[in-house]
Amino acid sequence: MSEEVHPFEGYLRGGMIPHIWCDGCGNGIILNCFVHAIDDLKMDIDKIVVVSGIGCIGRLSGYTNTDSYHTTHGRAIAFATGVKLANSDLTVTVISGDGDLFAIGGNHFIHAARRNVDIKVICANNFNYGMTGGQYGPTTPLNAWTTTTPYGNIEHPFNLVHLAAASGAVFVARWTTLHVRRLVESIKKMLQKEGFSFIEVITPCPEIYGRRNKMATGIEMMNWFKKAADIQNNSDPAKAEITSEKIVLGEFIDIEKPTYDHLLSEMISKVQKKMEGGGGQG
Amino acid sequence: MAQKDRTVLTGKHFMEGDVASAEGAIAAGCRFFAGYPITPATEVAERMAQRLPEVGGIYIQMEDEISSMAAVIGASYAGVKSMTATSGPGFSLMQENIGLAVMTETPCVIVNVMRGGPSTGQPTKPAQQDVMQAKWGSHGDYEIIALAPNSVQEMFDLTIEAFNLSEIYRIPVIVLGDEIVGHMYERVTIPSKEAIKIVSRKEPQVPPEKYAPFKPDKDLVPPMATFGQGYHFYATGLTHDETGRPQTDSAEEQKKLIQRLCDKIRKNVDRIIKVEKVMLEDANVAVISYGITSRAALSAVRKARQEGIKAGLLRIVTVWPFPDKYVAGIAKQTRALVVPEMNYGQLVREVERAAKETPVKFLPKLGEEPHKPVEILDALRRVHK
Amino acid sequence: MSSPQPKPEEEIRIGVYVCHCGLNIAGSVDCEEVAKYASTLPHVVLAKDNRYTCSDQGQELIKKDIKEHKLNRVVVASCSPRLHEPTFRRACEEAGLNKYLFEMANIREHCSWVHLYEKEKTTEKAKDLVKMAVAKAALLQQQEEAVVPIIRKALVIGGGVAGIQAALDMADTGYKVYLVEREPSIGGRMAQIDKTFPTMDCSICILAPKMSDAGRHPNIELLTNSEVKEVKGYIGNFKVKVLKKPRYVTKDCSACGDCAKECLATTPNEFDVGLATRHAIYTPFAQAVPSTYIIDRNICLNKDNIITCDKCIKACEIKAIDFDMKPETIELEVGTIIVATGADVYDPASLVEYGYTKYPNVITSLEFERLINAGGPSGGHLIRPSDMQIPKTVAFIQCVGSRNEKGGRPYCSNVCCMNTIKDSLLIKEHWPTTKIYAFYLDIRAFGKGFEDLYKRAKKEGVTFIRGLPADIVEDRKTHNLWLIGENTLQKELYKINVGMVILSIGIEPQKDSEVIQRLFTLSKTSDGFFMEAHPKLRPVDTPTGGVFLAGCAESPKDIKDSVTQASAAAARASILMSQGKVTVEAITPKVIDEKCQVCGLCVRVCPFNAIIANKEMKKTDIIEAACAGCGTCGAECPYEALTMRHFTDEQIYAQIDAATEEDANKKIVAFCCNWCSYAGADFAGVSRMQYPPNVRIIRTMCSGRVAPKFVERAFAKGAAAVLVSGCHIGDCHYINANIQTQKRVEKLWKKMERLGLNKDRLQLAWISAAEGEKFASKIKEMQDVVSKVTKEEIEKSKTMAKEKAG
Amino acid sequence: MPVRIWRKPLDTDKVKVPEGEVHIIKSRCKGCGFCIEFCPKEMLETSEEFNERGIHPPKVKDKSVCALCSFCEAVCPDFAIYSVKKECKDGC
Repeated sequence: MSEEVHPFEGYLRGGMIPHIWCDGCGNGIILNCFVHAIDDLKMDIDKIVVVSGIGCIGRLSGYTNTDSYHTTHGRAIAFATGVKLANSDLTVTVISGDGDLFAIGGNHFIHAARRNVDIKVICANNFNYGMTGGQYGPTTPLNAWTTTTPYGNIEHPFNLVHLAAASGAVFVARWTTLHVRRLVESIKKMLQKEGFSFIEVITPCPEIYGRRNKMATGIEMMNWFKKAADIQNNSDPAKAEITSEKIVLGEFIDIEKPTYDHLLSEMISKVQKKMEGGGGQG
Repeated sequence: MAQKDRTVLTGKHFMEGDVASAEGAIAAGCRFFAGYPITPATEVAERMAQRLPEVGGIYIQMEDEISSMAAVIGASYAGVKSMTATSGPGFSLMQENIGLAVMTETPCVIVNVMRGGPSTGQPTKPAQQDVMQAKWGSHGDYEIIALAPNSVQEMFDLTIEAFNLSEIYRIPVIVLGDEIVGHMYERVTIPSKEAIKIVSRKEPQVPPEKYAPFKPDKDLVPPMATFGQGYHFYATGLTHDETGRPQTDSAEEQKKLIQRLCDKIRKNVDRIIKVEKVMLEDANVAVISYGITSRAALSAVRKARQEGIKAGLLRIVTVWPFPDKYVAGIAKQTRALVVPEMNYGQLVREVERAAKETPVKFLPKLGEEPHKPVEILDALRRVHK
Repeated sequence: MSSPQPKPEEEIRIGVYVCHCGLNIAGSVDCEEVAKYASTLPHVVLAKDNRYTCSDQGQELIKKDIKEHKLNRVVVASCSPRLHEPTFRRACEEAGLNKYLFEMANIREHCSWVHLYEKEKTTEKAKDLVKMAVAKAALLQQQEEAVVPIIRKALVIGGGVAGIQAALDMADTGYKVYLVEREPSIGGRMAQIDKTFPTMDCSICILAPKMSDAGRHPNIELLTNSEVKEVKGYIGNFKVKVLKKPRYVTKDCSACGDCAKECLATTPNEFDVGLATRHAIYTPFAQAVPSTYIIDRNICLNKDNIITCDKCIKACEIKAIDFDMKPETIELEVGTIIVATGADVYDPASLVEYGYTKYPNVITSLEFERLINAGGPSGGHLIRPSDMQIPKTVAFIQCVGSRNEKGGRPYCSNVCCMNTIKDSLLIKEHWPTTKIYAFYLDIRAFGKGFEDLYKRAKKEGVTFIRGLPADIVEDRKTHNLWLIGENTLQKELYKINVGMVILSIGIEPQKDSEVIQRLFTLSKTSDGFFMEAHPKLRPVDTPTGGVFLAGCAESPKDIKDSVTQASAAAARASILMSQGKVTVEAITPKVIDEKCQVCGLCVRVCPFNAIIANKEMKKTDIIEAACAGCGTCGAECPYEALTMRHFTDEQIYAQIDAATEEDANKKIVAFCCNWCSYAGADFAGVSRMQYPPNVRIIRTMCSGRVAPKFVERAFAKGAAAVLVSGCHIGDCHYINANIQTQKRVEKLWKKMERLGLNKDRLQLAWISAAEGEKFASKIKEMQDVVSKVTKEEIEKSKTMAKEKAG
Repeated sequence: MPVRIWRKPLDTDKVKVPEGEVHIIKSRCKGCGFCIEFCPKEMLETSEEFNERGIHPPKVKDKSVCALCSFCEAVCPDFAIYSVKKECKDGC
């Protein structure tokens, strides 16, 4: 066959593919879905900024042919906040991992959600720290095996969608890398929505997490997603459990709330109006 | 009625150092401030919170100093001159992202109103204990620029200077104030807008497809594109080549990048460094000082002259990069040097290094008040014999 | 709540009326003698016989006597109480006598009609029956009926033309109607048909407006793609669970069809009987109501919860597609229910001689409807599937799956003759030169305008040949068909070659009709269609109060009859709802607190959860409205603490005693439940099935009422045999009360074995209302037992009652 | 309406469902096998050949028909497979 050109080639940074991710890893699917959504919406790629933190998925910002920034560990949301406030025309997306966003970066997540800064956060949840070789993290299931839980995990994991909802996110969804169509639709919703939006994507990490937990291949992990998936749109995220038998998926929250950016510019214009007619010096 | 321009409050003011610094920032074109309350720098944030909206700028109080520094970098990449202000503990938290700013060559300003440390130390007491941290605080090899104001007026002037330098060299610039200059009230003269020199970062002169975000010009500084302009560029804290692509294995690229990041400062020291020379022409003893200490040093030198001692003062304004050349020069012509610092010996090491054989008398000061002129005078008398 | 009982000292004054019913009774019963005999019975103050007691004069006479002779009990010996009890009860009430003080002796269905040829025995039996009635009457007490409110909402099951009509009628009357249809659209079979006979107007053209009316009606809530899963409650107060299966397309769907254009999966379209293709996302037909599309997940590429293909989602501008839709169970509260679940068509593949599915050019009449329909797969061209050519000659074959014992469908499907006549005229209309044969057994053109249509067909040159083909052989090359058979008029063989054969397939009950049957405790005819409460006088009622029938679910019928029946059912339901309340027969139990030990046995056997045993309060309570009066609790109670009103132990004992007073050793005492076996016995009478006259039937509402002690009483009195009879298991009109009957009879059998008694003397038979035959033969069969019973056995069994049950 | 459906619909030839054509960028494939595992038409299988990274990329089974759902394209982590509408010859 002649030179094959993938339809999404234009959305990928030249010379960066193949990416660094393992075979069976779902990060590439998340990247695929993300550009898929942008393509569906025919968005102005110039106005899209992709920010990522540290970890396997952190490399994603390098693969999208957008303005991208690869920040320090856990700080992607804080950086993105600066970008978005400095130029509200930009669509600022943070795509990072569960450890990056919810362990070292947890504080930034809840505060950005609380402020309702208009940034879009996609979390690739692979249940462990992949890049460093598979240590347990804030989403590692109880009793799961990782290099730092050689006797099984004794920490309770976060329910990310519940955390996001409780922190004030206006759009909250959870899918897996197998539910790509729904994921793309949710990303599209998120990209068009104003306010702090969050999508958790459960993604297979067979090399690092799976093989230690009786799922040595991506296919095995994807089939687990298939078997366990229980789609409950608009249900209570507090009840959105993740167990070996059941993974509750869906769009849980979709509400309207004035964004920080909006209130900020309102405040600024109010102040400036007051300034007309001149206030005293400093 | 047309809106009064509130960007530069031209005129004479009696104001606090922190406030002056804020005014300097706004005059310099800073339109983004992200910070976290901390004594004795809080007043900078308070002033910014009040003033930025007036000039269409953005003030945001973040959840900590880590995120403050991150947001400042983000805003800068979005094309807005940005800063934060803090003190010791917060400055420590910022170090990692200061390193990121260095690595991604991000113009931004950090005002560090120094207080007594280590740890929580003495929040309301002055100190000069972060001088070395300013240079070496973040991990890895890098150069940085730090300025030390010694008056409220300089809190204004040097903050502007800091922004200009950061824009020219794409590097974070630190204003090393201290609790005294920060909280002291003095008269400040704010010149007319026109009289204030403002510099902005170089923009790319090539179309997006030709743009390499980290490809330097002759001055070793790469032009900086802004998010949203269609350049689709990528910046990473990883070692990267001129196109911004990660180069995590290539020794070649590591060498190339780190050398340039340092050389763009080292090769421009003459353009960057500022010092103040007082009665040095015939001096055979000299005080080398910076920040608030230099005010006591100056009166000590004057008194010494009255006593017939040929004393002079080299006041360091640009703490980093360190003005080796000037110190070495003074060292050659003098018998001894006196270095008063509000710490237990930091910048004095740099002085000793530069002074070679010339003896250096160090005057430490911890807690309580800053040096009294007489303490420095005594030192001059002693080294003069 | 029953009003003050007649004071004990009050003298009981019974009037007896023996009806001749023309010669229906008088033909084989000496009514005069029966009346004379009656006058000798205790408490009887007058006994008369007259020609038609049910006539106005007859009723007037009763009223007059009640007043003049101060009658406080009335017994009429005539037909089945299932027929005229209401009539006489009304008469009594008009004369100021509580209707529960009236009793009937069924000397027609159970006597004169079934023993036509042995007048003395018949007369003797009639006397016995009157004696039993009088005995019971003496113990009757007046009752007040409880009033149950009726929810003014109706449920219609089935969205065919019958269901639609019924729903519209009730909705227009002002009642909220839930119309449940299991298919994605309402319309039913009529929507598939091209033209209707005899008027030949376009079927969908006249149906579509009704469909959209039903869809738009403010009082009608359409529940398509839905099935009734559970029914609880009773007349006026049904609680119904409906399972609404997901369409995967929301109501927002504008039916633009863009999705189907993109859809990648296809399958033959059921609506066109597989002659056309549809996509996985589709609307069954152009006029479908609701017009909302639906996704067939069986062929859709998206399995489980994974959306592999999102073509339709992308194609849908208004975002109406939702693969996450889940089945929902909707709970309805309705007062009345109309069952219009329709029928299936016969699958002729089983009649191998006709070669359906073997020969391409043999089609069914349903396929024909789609082919001849302008909107159909062939654009209205009657083409042969083999070569898409219009046939020069066609043959219709009638009674395919009807009137055919071999095919297991003995009945006439009612519409096929006229349908074929209609179809033949349609062909003639489009292709006049076509040669048409119609092979039939009999042409049944009984309806209004039918005969004219038949004549027209003959005039148009359609050849009607009596005698169905014995075999069809295909010409391999041309795919033409040879029909071989005998013309039974000419008494000669025929071998005719045609281009196409149309099998006029019959109508059969829905394959899963027993689901509905169970849900509503309906009964079925032997043909498998639902049975009406009375074939003539209550043709749309079912034995279950508040539930009515319409359309082909009741029997094969054409559109006109379906619509007529639907309107009738709607009217019957509306009457209940307009009254807003219904009185429940005062046949519910009363608790005698002194005797009740609150053991809870009654609670366990009650099919309606209508009893609450409150151990703390030491009290058992009956929920009157929920109780249907089966009496199985009364039969179960070991302490005789429950009195079944109007069917008290004493009253039944009295009937047993009266029945066994003379020649007990030759008699069969039969306990028959009101709904099935008593009606079955009536049916035997109506069909004049003869059986031995020595059976004495005692009517109970349910066989569950038959307490072992009744059986033992009958034996104690020397009865030769006892028959306990009720509805088939699963058909019980009291859900499952007859399960208790079975247990009790089995206990009795064990006991009889222990006592060395011949078990055959006690028999248990499940006899439906349609099984008159079965009833008759049962009695014949038991007659042999009776003839063999010895004196000793009789004596031995008299002790049975004294023995404790095992 | 459970009526026996057995004939080939008369419009079978008229109703054209688009046919897909799968393209595989072998060099990019890392062999996760998702496309093979989750193709609703089960029309893909591992090939015999190796790509430069020593992986057997997928290939289309003989005579199998792509429904053009393009799920393989959507679920591929490596942008190594995509499907396009097959250009149909007989001017359909």
